[in-house]
Amino acid sequence: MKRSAEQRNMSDPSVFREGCRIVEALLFASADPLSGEELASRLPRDVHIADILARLREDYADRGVTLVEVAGRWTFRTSEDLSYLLAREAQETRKLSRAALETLAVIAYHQPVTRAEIEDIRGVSTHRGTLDSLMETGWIRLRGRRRTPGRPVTYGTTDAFLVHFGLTVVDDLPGLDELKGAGFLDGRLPPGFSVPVPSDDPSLREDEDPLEEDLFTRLAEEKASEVEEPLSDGEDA
Amino acid sequence: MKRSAEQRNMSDPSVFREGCRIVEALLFASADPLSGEELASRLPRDVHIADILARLREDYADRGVTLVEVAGRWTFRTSEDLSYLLAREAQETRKLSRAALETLAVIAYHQPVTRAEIEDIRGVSTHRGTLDSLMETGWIRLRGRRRTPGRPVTYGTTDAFLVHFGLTVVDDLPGLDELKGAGFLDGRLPPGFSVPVPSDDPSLREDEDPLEEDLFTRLAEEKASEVEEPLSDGEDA
Amino acid sequence: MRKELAFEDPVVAVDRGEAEPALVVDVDGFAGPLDLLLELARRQKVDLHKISVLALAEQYLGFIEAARSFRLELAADYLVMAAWLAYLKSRLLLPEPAKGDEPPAEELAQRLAFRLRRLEAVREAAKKLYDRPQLGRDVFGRGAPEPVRIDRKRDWDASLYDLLKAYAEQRQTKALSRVSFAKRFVWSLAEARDALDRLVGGGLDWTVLDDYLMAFVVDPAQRATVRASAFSATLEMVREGLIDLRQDGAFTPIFVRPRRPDIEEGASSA
Repeated sequence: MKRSAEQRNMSDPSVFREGCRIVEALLFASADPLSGEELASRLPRDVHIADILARLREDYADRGVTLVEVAGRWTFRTSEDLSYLLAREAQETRKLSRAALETLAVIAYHQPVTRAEIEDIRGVSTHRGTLDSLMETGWIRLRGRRRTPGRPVTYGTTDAFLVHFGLTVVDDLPGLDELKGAGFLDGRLPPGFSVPVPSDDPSLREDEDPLEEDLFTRLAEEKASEVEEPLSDGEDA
Repeated sequence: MKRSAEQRNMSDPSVFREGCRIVEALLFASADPLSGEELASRLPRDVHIADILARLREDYADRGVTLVEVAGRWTFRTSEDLSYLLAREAQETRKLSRAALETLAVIAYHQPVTRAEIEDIRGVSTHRGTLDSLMETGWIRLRGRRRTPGRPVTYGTTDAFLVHFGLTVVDDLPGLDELKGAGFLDGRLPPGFSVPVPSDDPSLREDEDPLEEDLFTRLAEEKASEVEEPLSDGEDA
Repeated sequence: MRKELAFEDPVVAVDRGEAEPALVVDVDGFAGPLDLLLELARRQKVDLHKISVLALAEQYLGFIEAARSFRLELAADYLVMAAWLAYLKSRLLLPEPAKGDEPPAEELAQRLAFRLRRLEAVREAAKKLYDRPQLGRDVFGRGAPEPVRIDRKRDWDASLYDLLKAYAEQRQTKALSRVSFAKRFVWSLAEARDALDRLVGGGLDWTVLDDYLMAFVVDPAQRATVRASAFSATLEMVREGLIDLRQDGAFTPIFVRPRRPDIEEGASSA
């Protein structure tokens, strides 16, 4: 692979170098991560973007900024080990409450997941404010509706979530294998039937229906009916 | 100088390298350029910021981004030769308004022509915006000034006009018979109706004076007086 | 939980001394009954897989009892859990009924243990997620991204056809709008009288007035003025006793004939 990459690009090393400079410039200048396709569209035709990205990754491996892949796109980030120095640059990020963080984790690992399922896992009813504040971060989204009685809304994570936590894909979630192995990703008991994995694939699952066009009406309805919602009793009904 | 810098920092090359990484990360993450002092305050004491900046400048000299000093502060910038990457051309196709199209046609056939003459031919007053938008197309230009009271500006077409409409010369515009033949004009024309043979000869006509160098003043004057301009009543006076 | 639920001694469970058997709990610190159960389970200091659900249920019920003795109001979900655990406890202590509709008590206990393990695992995952280098906290993007400048290039859409059409149409419209007032033709009463006098002189019998007049009409557009003037003239001539007029009904042709003394009676009878 490495040899073939070199072979591919050996034809004209100066073209490859120029390609590296172009990608470097684009990634430095962009406020958002860029996909391989976006980058490739600005390159000479005979230069392979994958080779360039590999080369840049290597070039920057030991530097103060590194090339990382997040949400399937590429971007430069300050090196992790320097975070102690840059803490001063940190903008005042809103600190998520413990409940919100836990809810976010449940959504990330169990997506697509309904509010009732979140509550079953956490053993506590979810305050509307918790989901609202998560929606506000832009890290979670409404996916669709579960095809079960009541047609509850399903939640999932967004690309912004992956970008924020520096994840390439949702499969890279830390500790995912342990959770999977223990059968904890299967919301329904008993464990061991099937081992679902979280998926933020935008296409709906078999048991998901699309959200109505008039989502706002539905959300308003939901909000209005929320008071009557029975509190989770901490045990599966 | 170089040797002394090396000597100064040779004591611990890893400290120097770490200094480089720190400065790199700080400059990358900062929203504004940083001064040498600001950078130095984040460095281990025995590392000289000037040496680090010199080293980074060298490291990035041939890359897609370069370290530059602006107003005594340091920042990374896209390398000048790659600045084209940061410009994207957005093609926007607009339809010329009916009034603009008619005005353009009158200018093309009757050039050099003044605004009052255009209005006389069209039988309606011409909005300033119409001429402005035509100027924007690059298809018409100010030729000179008619040697008549008020010394009005004369308009004519440009080479860009010919290029856009696929004409070799402006006399390629069809004459009366051709317009009739092609069905643009029908038989109901009063005797004496004529279509001029257009000419965009850049040399001024006998009754044209060159535009003043200080065109902007004149244009401003024209714009100011425009309100008083009598509206053509659509009937020959 | 609410503020009024706080125990007098707000010591968090983790601060508890190793040997201290007393249940000192800051209710405020718990996120629901499952969380409380998880904390109680941790105190059994055994692997969650080997946890004694019975002991756990007893501890939980003890906690609820203690809370009640302090006359604390407990949120409904804590009480529901308490009720369920009391039921589970009794099921676990009693011999299993031979055949029941309900799942065996052991299975219920295992489900609870599973939920506790799952909650703990999710919490660990949440912590791992939180500990990841986060953007804006641990790692940073370009502080001064250089925006892509968009050069809007306007492309004006106009074809030669549009241009010629626009030119020809406006020139033609303008050319035709130069109207000249054509002189209006009026057949005067005098002219009508002359024409009708010729009719009388001709000595014809009943004649349709319109047919007769048409001989004098050059242009169909003149028909109205000819008819109007002629009719006025005939009325005048009837008054003078020169002609007779006759019409058999509305909109039917008007007949006219010279009046002659010899047929006067016939005419008056008509």
